[in-house]
Amino acid sequence: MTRRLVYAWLGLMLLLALTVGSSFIPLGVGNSVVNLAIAAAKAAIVLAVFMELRRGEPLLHLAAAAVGFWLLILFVLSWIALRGV
Amino acid sequence: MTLAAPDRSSYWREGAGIRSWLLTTDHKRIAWLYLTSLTAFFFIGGAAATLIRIELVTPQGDLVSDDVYNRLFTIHGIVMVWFFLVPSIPATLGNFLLPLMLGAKDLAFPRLNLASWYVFMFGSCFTLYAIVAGGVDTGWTFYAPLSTVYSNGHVSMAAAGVFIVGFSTIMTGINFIVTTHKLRAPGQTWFRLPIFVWTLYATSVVMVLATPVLAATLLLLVLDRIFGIGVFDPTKGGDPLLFQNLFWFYSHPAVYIMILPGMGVVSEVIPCFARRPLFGYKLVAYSSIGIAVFGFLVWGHHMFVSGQSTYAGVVFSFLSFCVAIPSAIKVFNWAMTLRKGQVSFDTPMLYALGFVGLFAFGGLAGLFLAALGIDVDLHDTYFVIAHFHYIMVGGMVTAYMAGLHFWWPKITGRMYSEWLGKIAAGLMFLGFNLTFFPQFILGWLGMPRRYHTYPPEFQVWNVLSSAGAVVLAFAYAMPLLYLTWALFWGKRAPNNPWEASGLEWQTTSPPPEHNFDVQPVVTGPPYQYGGQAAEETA
Amino acid sequence: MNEIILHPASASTAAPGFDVLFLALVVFSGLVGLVLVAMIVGWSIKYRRGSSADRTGATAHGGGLELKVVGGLFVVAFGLFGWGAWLFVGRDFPPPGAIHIAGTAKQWMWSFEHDNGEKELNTLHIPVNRPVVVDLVSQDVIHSMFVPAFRIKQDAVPGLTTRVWFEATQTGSFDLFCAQYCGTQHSEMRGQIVVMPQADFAKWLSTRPTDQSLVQQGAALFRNLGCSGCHENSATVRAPDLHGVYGRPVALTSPAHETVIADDQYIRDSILQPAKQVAAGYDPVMPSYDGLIAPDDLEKIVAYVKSLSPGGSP
Amino acid sequence: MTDEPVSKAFDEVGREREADTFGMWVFLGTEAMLFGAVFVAYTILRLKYPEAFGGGSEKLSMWLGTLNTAILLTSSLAMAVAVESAKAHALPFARRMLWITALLGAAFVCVKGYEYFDDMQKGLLPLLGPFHYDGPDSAHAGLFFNIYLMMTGIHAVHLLIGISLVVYLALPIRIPPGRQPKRIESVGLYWHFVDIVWIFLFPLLYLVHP
Repeated sequence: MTRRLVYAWLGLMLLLALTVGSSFIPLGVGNSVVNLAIAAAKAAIVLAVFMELRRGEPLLHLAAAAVGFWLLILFVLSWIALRGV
Repeated sequence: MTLAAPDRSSYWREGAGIRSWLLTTDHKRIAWLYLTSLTAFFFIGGAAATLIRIELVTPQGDLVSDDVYNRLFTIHGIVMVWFFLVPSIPATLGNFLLPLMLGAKDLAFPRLNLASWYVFMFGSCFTLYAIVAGGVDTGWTFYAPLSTVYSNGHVSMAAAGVFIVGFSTIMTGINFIVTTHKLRAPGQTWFRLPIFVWTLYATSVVMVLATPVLAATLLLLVLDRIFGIGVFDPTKGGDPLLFQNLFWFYSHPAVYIMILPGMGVVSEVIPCFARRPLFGYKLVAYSSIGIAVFGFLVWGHHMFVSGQSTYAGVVFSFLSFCVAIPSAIKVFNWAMTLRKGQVSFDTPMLYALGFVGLFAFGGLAGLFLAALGIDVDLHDTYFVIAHFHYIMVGGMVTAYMAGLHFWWPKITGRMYSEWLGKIAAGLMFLGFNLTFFPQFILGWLGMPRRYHTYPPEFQVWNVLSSAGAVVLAFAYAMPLLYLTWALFWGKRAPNNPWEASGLEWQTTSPPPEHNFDVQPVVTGPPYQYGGQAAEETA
Repeated sequence: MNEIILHPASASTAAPGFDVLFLALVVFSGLVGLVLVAMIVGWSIKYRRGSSADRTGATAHGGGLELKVVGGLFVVAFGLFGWGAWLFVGRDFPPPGAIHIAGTAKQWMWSFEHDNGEKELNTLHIPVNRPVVVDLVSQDVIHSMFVPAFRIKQDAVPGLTTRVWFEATQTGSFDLFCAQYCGTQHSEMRGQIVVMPQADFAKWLSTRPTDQSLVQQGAALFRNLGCSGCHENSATVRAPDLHGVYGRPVALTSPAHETVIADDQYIRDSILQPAKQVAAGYDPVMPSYDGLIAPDDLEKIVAYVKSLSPGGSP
Repeated sequence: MTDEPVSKAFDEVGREREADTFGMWVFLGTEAMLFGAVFVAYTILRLKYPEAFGGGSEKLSMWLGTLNTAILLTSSLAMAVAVESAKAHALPFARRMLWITALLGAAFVCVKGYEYFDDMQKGLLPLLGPFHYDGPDSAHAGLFFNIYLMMTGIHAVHLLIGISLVVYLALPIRIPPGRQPKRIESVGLYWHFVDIVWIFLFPLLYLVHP
């Protein structure tokens, strides 16, 4: 059982190295996109493996998805509201 | 006349003395704790409102000074929004009835429930002290940079207090969501739940997802005010519109926190007194969830003229029109429920019918403010004040009264006096309309809100409104008196005085500490009124 | 009781457009409201308990009836949305040849500056039938320029320049309100928009001394330092009204039973040491401004106070 | 394993355990919205002043940030192992892993404290000391460092709460064994959440390129 956790941890460390490594390559706005994508991947690993969301009951999946959707609302509509300013 | 205590076995008799009340984890007693504190806050907010209305009888400011007037409407705003409207139905009727309606023994987290009351009491008393003694005059909206730089009242303490009260709302929200998912009676599928449970669930979803944003906003406000981090301070590069954006992201869903439970109460009362199943039950259930979701998309309509881009204005105006659809469906279905029924006009029904009418008018006024071209003129005028009071007072408080009267026999085991109830309901309806309809006209004429003095040509409408406020104040005092009287000396109530359907009516009035002697089982859809039961697929 | 107004003045090009949409909304919500009340009251009475009305065929679900009805209502509603949005978008396109005014909002006063540098406090003179663009800036908190008669409103946000345009179609004087709560004297932050025939406006603009006279600067200081808070129709603080006081005898309570002529020195002393000569019938609550006012500012205030009396300063 | 539920609302313990886990996830949802709002403030102001944020981010020591991220990810591993072993009723081993988690958390806080001190020395934190900054758009760079301090500060407070919870569970006090795995699992969920917040904080504060 702990083997699965260690693999997840290795994956996280790899992604961390990837993030830091990618910051040396000048990609302009691409850097931020890469950073966020890697961060989302790390968060997904922690959620699925460490927090056992994968083996949790469907209700937990619904809850996690709902929070994700509401954060999306918060960011997208705040951007629409304030970008003109 | 001895004080005839309610019968032996009910939750009243579980323990005697203050300790048993202050340390209880019984959801019914916690509902009582909330009921007493909320009633106190309602009359504190009401007193502030009465002073404001008396001041506005004359165009000059001759009752109180500018400063005191600004503090009065700040107290009225903060106390009414956060210490009465947001918690009122969920924390009192919701706490008492949710376990009963689900056939459960108690909420999922009883200790968390008691903790939420203590957090509420500490936060609200702390805030009340801060705004009264500290002279907070920023209004309940705390707009930056007035609140962060220019106001000299104890804004940080008030913001910290509201921050604490926010956690009480979050705790109640978590408790209700988990209870609705995990503690339903055997056979009680989602579409056999009463609409009151649906609306409490939708309210809890909004509570849980919106209140943390208020907590973050108030935290940023305090950090900006005390340490000057400059997030909202334009001189340091911050953006006052950012504050408005984050504040209204919470505050518009908050108004749906306030109105949804009222819709739930009315969805229980009208079928019972019309002896008809609720018309289009499934659609009313879906529209409750629809309101909870859509409520989060529309907050930009508070910022149409505040420097927000025109593009954003058009987007939010469109979404604000869409959010009216679920509410319109509900109003239509409440009216259709009356058709071909056996309508009786007990006090709860009078309040419920009043709710449907006044809430509909409030909602239609909302369409005015959602239309961009109109909001440019009517924003921040008394038209807005009339709009949200029609929904909060005409809708929410009326539904609160309907719920209190409808479930009073179940909660206390006593009947209230029916004719006094009818008088109070009629007086409230008249007083309310006399108070707030003239404000629609004042807003149209262009009187801005939060004005201590105003040009003389607005005086006649203000005098009408103030007269209405006196009638309303008297109408609110009546239930306080006759319900308290009924608590001790009212006629004994049978288990189901209204022959209503719903699990809460299958136990004794008042219910025993463990709610049900035999675990109720649900076999069919709710609202088993009238001959022909609502088919499962309704 | 002052005269009652039953409908807002309609004095700008935007007003008629607003009024028609407002009327459309009133008619729409009035009809919907009436139908709803009719349904509620009608069915409640017709189907009251024990009445003999026919109740066969009652169903609990309308098979989407409510969707159809509400859907139909919302086709109309979205039309109103479009109409409102079309009016709103017009705010971004002021007609050509507009006069530009720099509007500044600060705690509790409006100041407008014309192209030629002419500054006005709390009043704005504009020509009729010519578009006016006001670029709004705030020096402290959020204010909002609201002229009901023109149906315009625009927040003045600190750190941001916002813009509002209007074209007056009637001459006369119209109320200017601050609509966004901005602190203690939010309700006193009012002014007047004076709409003049184009010829008069041109004459008015040219004859004004371009630089602000002593009296006007004094007036601004009189307000900024809070003198107006007490000396102008304030509610709770009883303070002598300064109109017409200059040059006339003033009875004192301390030193008792003395009367002095309100000359320049009396005004100057009243500002720096108010407790020395207290006017009869008033308690000595006025704070001393000694050390708070620069000498030249003091002269401006004295000039302003004198200007409040006939024959005072020019 | 005691099998009667804690609160009288539940009849069987399985149902109650589901409720506790679901309640914890809903609570973490509220925390996510709280941090979400703070991140919105960060995003809006970064879009407004990209140079200030870019310049300020370069001044922060990326390697300390990377080290801290590694520490926190490892502490999450330790916590996850503690939860697994507690469920497998190996409580002594679970307690040891809890101590490791707490120590790693403390290490994170120490590195963070040192970093604050170092930044203050370099005059980068206007709130804590004189502000010397020569990068682009220095007018708004102070805002970036204030936001940096505010966001990492809120995260550090949540981390300290997490550490005290872990230490409380690691102490061999008499919690009825039946409920121990449940408690450790809940604190574990909270710990992983605080880790996820840092996962997003690290790139947004340390790796900003205009």
